[in-house]
Amino acid sequence: MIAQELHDLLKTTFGEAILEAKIDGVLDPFVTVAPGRIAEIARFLRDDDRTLFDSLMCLSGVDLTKGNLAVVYHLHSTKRNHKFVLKAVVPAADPHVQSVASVWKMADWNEREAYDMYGIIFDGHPDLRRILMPDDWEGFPLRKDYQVPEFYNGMKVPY
Amino acid sequence: MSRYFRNVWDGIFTVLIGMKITWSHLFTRAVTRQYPIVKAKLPERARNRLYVNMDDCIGCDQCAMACPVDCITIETVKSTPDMDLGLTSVGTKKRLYVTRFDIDIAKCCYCGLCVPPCPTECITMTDVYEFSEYERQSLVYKFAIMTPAEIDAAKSRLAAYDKEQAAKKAAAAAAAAAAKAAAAPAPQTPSAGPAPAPTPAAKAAAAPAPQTPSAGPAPAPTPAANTAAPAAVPQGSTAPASIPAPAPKPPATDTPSPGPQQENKP
Amino acid sequence: MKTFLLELLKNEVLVYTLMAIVPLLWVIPFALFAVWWERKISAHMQDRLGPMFTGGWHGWSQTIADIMKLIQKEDIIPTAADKKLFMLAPYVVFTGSYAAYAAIPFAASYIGSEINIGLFYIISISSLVVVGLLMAGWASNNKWSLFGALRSAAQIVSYEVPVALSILAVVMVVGTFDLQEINHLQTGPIWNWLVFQKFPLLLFACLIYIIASLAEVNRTPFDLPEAESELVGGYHTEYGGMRFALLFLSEYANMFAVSAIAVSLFFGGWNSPFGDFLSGHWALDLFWFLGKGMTLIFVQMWLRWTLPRLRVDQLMYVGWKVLVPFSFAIILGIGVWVLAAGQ
Amino acid sequence: MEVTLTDVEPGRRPATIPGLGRPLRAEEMVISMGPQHPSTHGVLRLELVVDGEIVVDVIPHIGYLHRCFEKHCEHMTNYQQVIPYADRMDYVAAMSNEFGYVIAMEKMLKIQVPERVEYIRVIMAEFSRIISHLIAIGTYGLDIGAFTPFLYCMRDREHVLDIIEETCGARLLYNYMWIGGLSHDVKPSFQKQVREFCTYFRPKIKELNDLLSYNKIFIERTANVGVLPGDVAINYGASGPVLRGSGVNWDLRKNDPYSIYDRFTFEIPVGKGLKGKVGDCWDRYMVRVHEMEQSTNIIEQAVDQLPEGDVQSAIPKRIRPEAGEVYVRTETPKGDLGYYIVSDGTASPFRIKVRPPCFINLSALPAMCRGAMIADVVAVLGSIDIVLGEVDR
Repeated sequence: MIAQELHDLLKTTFGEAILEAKIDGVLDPFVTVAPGRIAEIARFLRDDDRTLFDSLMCLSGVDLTKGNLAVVYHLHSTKRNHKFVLKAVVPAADPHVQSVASVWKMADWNEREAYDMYGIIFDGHPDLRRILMPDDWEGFPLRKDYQVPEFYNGMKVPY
Repeated sequence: MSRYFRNVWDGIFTVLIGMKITWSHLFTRAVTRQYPIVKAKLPERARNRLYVNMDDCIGCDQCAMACPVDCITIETVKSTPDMDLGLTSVGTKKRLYVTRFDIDIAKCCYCGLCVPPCPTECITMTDVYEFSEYERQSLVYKFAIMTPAEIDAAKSRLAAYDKEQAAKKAAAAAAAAAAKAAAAPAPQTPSAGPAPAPTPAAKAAAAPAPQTPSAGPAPAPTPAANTAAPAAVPQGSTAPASIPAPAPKPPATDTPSPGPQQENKP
Repeated sequence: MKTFLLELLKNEVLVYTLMAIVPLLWVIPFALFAVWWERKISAHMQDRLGPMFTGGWHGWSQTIADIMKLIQKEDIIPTAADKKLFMLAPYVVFTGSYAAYAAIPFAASYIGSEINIGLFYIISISSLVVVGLLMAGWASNNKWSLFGALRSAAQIVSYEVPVALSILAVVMVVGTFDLQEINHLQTGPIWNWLVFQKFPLLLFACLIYIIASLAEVNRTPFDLPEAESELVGGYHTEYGGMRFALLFLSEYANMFAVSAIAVSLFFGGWNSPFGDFLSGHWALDLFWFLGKGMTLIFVQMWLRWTLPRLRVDQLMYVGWKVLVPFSFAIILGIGVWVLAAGQ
Repeated sequence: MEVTLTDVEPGRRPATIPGLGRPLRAEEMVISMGPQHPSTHGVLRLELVVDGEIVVDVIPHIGYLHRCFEKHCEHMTNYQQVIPYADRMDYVAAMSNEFGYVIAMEKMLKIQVPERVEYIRVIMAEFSRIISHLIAIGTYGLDIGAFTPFLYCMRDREHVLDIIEETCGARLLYNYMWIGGLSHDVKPSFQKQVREFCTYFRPKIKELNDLLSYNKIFIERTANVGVLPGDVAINYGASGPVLRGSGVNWDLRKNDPYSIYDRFTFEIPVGKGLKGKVGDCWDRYMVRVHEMEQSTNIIEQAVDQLPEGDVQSAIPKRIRPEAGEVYVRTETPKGDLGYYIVSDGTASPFRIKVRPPCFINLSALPAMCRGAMIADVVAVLGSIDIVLGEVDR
């Protein structure tokens, strides 16, 4: 299935949850969806016989600057052998995205990583803790406005 | 039951096969190299300690910009038109005094990215790999060969020259000239007088400035020399911007292995 | 030797003390040599060279340097450890393995204690090692050590059964527990050795004994108590310096002890393999005995550098479901044979 | 009936274990495996909730080797400088990391690289597959308790490292593949050396099989241990030998060919459950052994077809991609390595996200270990073949 068909399918199924699509003129076509309905869409994409996106290749957080964060889902189907990209854009002030860890187990650690680095809160995640940074680290390091702290637990950070 | 005996037999049999292999290896030649005694010959492209041939360095800062870990620090002072700094071995005219060329080899990641951008091929990776030190500071290699006295002289000359130029320009009072003067980052030293004479200590420290890193790490500059330099040098890195920056040449197909690196071997 | 010394010194306590020290003169140099030897064997099996510098020729004094270092090290006892047990454990372990030497006949003229139940004594006394290992593991107050200690307790207790059963097979043939007597019975050419008697039953008994004894001394493939890739160091994780050296020493002492028993039981003890040729003198006896023992130790090392390690349930499987039934079968076979031969 | 600590010691409320989601039962114990442990392959910490020798749950803690790769990338002054950092992710197969990155950047910049570059890259990537698998297999033997195969593997690995060192001057962290080309052309003796290696290497695989792979004890330790069924593996996003060991025939070199992999004939080994269930540790291990053979085949074919040409003609003078994003994945020895690169049109990267295969394969560890024994955790962990440099980045 090509990106246009996928987009049309999503548009007919989910209507207003599909916010924006960039199909032409980019290397990887993507569709922006409502962050509150991503789990539903993900489950549909995984289970529907036409799409069968059984594998989530990559889940990345991105700081779009201008007060927005994004979660990018690179989907892939090992049975149909096609790819697709979903994006969910959330405001940095209150970043809430639905978790897709129940759809793809792969999302479990990647969502934790996105939470760790960007502070995006994945609603419904079974165990949302920091994963790479220490548990008591302050701030979310990959945000563009992040300031490296002077001290961490009394240790000087920039060596 | 037959599976049980088959398992027991498999267990014994595969153990015997393994024992046969290890037994045969008892009599094969060991591959160990007795390292400190026997040293392997490194290939000619080996990327180890960095070496800078200061005779060829034009202070263009290309290597420092290419470095992903910022381990190279270069400071330069512009030369005045009346001074001839000579040519590099590839025929480029030198226009800058390189007052400081430090490589913190402890930070270096030996990626070799600094080598290809060099227009005069003066920075190279050598095959010297044993250079541990007791002091972390000794791993900061100082390649600049100018003595503090020479640096001060160069600075004062430049200051005098700038003053002269400024005076000329002021005399002409042309708007265009003024704009030009603003563009050139002339050192804004308030006291353009002769710089203080270097202390004997600084002289002694700077005298054995190493031509080659193998001669031991350069002694750390004495505080006198150290404080004198930043006070007078405005912004080392802004200087190269005013000279015509050499276009980055395409990377060489082979790491150049010039003669000097042979001398580096301890 | 005992009578000779008694005549010389006229003091029984002194004589027994001297007799007890004699094996130590062998055990300590042996442990030092065996560690070096193991390194060299493993290195050459792995296409390496092993220690090459210390002492000059092939690093012969590497282990001496190591032991010097271990002796000089600070005696560290973890704060949370049970101090008394922690300090005592290595000595208990060493006592257990060293006590077995009392009944091992090194030569026709030397045996520490000429008791007629020597084999029985060795089987019982070597169980004392388990107590020491449990003490070490428990007192370290470290979960990994505890795992190692429990594993070793389970392992040694289980593998004593096949060891005892295979020894029993020998005892059924020779009819005595006295090791010196068993050695005397094997005098003569190589086919007089017990391993070739009642062929092939005692050969299998010998195999079972060697396999089970590997487990008793915690060697690969049964080195679970100190499995370094799982349990870090097992029961000796927390030990360092002199105490660690003692644990290490007793491990090698144990290795030789089980090999010595195997030599006495199956391979003719101090007898020369050529019948009367090259035998008769105590030095030759000693040479043959130690030589055979070292050969068996080489086999242990060879196995160690060849094989992976079993899992704990598989270890129990091998012990209880393979070795024990087989040794029962051997005992049955020997019983039938003896009965049929009408002896 | 569940007995919690509250029942045993009144007045002491049991703490819920983070990651486990419940307090410990009375018969359970938490044992910390790592960060300093011989067989966690680096600074990985596993909290094992054990009931005797039985592992009830595994809680991995990572991040001890976090080196802020993604943050560093955003601070680079140009895209070329990312490569030395990418090398340091999966440091036992650094060429593969570079390969994925340069392919992604070339896709973004729309550069067509010369044929010779493609061939040399493929040879190097397959070499890195061999050296990575040699480490994986050797250390796996070490985890199981066999020391000797490890040193045989290291010995064979040296031969590859020597060839690579001759070519690019470094043994571990190469910085060899550049955007649009290579840092050096290969030496004239390269083809001969590679062929010699291939003839040397094949018998060594057989010896390894005799010594380790088909050893009964090894089979007992690995077969039927840590079984990961194929559909679960896909759901976990597992890739590489972990996925193929579960019987899923999925290899990007065949299924989504990049570079010039479609020009070579080779097979994709998959786990067949010869010694136990499909997807057990032995299958994963054996997939690696067979992959080394296949890589040797690819290298031989590539060396035979190696065209002449310049390896640096396509290197751009200045790397400044248009604003946009690209996601490229390649098949590294550990699995699918993905690079998600976002550019804002400047010379420094806006965002580089790596999809680290080890990180994702490791997340399936608890599922594989529940109900196994402590020794099995070591076996499963070794069969996943993680490199902490990549897990933590």
